[in-house]
Amino acid sequence: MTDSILFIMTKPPYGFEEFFAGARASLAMLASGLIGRSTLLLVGDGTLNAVASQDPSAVKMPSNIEAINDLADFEGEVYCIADDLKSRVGEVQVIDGVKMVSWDKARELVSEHQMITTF
Amino acid sequence: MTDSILFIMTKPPYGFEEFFAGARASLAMLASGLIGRSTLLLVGDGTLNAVASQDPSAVKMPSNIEAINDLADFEGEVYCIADDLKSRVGEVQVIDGVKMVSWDKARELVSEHQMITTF
Amino acid sequence: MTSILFVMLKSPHENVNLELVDELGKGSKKAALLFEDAVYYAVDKKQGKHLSEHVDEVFVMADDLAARGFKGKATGMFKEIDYPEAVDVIMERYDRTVTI
Amino acid sequence: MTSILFVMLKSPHENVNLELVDELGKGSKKAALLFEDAVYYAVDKKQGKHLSEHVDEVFVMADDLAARGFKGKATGMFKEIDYPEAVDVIMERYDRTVTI
Amino acid sequence: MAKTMVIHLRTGSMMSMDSNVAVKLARAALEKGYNVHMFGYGEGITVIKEGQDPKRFPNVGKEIGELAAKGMTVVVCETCCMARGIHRGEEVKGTKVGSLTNDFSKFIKEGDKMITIAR
Amino acid sequence: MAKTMVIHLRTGSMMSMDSNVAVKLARAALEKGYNVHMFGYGEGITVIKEGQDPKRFPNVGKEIGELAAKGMTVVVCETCCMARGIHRGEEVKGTKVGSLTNDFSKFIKEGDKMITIAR
Repeated sequence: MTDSILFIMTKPPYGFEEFFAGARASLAMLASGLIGRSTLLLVGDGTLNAVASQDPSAVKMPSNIEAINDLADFEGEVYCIADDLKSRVGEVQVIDGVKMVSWDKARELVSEHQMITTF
Repeated sequence: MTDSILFIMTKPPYGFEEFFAGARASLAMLASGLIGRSTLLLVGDGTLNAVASQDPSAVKMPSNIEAINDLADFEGEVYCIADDLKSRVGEVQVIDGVKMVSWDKARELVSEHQMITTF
Repeated sequence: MTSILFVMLKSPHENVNLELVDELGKGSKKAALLFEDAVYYAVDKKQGKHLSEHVDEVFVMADDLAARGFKGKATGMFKEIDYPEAVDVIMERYDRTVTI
Repeated sequence: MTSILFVMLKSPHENVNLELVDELGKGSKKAALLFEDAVYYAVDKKQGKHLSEHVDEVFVMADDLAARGFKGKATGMFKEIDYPEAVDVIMERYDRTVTI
Repeated sequence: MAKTMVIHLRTGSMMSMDSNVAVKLARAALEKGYNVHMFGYGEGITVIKEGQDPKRFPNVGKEIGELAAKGMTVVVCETCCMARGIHRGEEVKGTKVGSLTNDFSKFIKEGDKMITIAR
Repeated sequence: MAKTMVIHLRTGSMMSMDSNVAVKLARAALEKGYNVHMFGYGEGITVIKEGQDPKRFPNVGKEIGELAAKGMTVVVCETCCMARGIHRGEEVKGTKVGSLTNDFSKFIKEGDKMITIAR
């Protein structure tokens, strides 16, 4: 019996459908009413999904910003490893609702969730 | 009009079908009678396909050794970057017919072939 | 304390998420379970050393290692196992699996 | 002398074949053409520096850069282009394309 | 009560050996008496396509059908199927085209451990 | 005579944005007056599957059909199709299920430049 799941998001936006697919899966967990907590953790290239200035209309892809906003409607949490984003693209503005965190917080999230999956 | 093609093989054996697929494509070039020279160059993880002791029956995959032997029947050449293999698994015996070469030879191959593709 | 089993499928040269082992595993009991091209960690001295410095034990699928030509060559911390044992490792011995 | 256009589609952190640029391109006129996640080379200082040290020019697909939030941010050797220009680069300006 | 293994598969049947790993894990878990739920998402949905006929590679579709007959529950995402032009009625017997909200969330809820097979 | 671009596509229609890059390159090349030959191999064969209906992502099958109508030659590998359970008759109108030996080798022969789109 599992009541909580952590989605570790490792893929950058718009080259793959992975981020969108993972965010949708996390939303489905919350929408189902069966899983109490479903959380995203952005790591590595996955942190690039937090960049506020993204514009998926340029390549006609569905928006990862909207996917994150949809999660907020169901009280889904979204965390992002601050150092991984900074080491890639420096200081940039991030999407509202994404919490920038350190690996200490990531380790807490791993302990707090019963299952972990990777996208 | 193209008469020669170089296949750069980058993927390790048996995790992906890529090596087998690339070797088959190279064989098809020679078998077609349309392309005079079709050559394999193993680089990076692709060099691991040259290991003589491989045993694909353990995972029920078609044999990359046979795929290389089939090429020899059509006078297809197979080259492998010696340093890349050694840096991964040390000194190992390699399949008969695979020529161990340096990057100097690889650069020659690039000049000698009109088209280059990657597997 | 949460124990973590890191599941790895990619070649040492292809895997870009080793940081997860280093960082998420800190302070936990942790192991790696190697499938497919990840079994090369068992025979690649440099990459194998890196991995073994970050985990407490490493399980290597014997069939994948044999297919690649290195049957019985896993040494030290690297232990060759079959599928029934892999199931046991996943289901009974660790609290979480994290595929990287 | 053969000129080479290296075609790149993967993120700087995901690409394991940069060695091909370093080695195959030695002594040649060479460029990189960046699609999809490879456009991050244009805005990732460390990875971008590495690439620009190995090629003579770099073309970056403008739509992919814009999608990722960095429209107009390519600087220095990195030149934003559209698809018609990419076709021109592939068909007319270089002898060989090598996808890595 | 027997524990439940959830296999979250996101690699296509021929993309790599991932789907074979999923099959081998599922078989071993069933034989040890565990319940096994497999959810195919993204490219992973292709494993349930009927009529797969890979000449020299393992036939994943056939093996999945056999495991379903032995008690494994197999569901794949319908949206992902439609995106790829695979329609309800084209699935291997014993498998189901379903959804994230109705099926995957239930698998997670009932699951004791999950293993994610993806690249 | 117009030069010929060969697009060697080995990524599936939904695996990543690769197939969209292939489509955009093909369209731009056709509009500039080049001949374009596209060969789908491995996962790349999935782009010609009829009935693709990705709700929010670009519809690659439809776009390939449109480009075929504008003069692009599109052939995919039959062995790869059979392996995935896709059969002759399921291809988008204007595209062809063919072979390495008869079609890809001819594309290479006729081609001036080739671009490989693969991961």
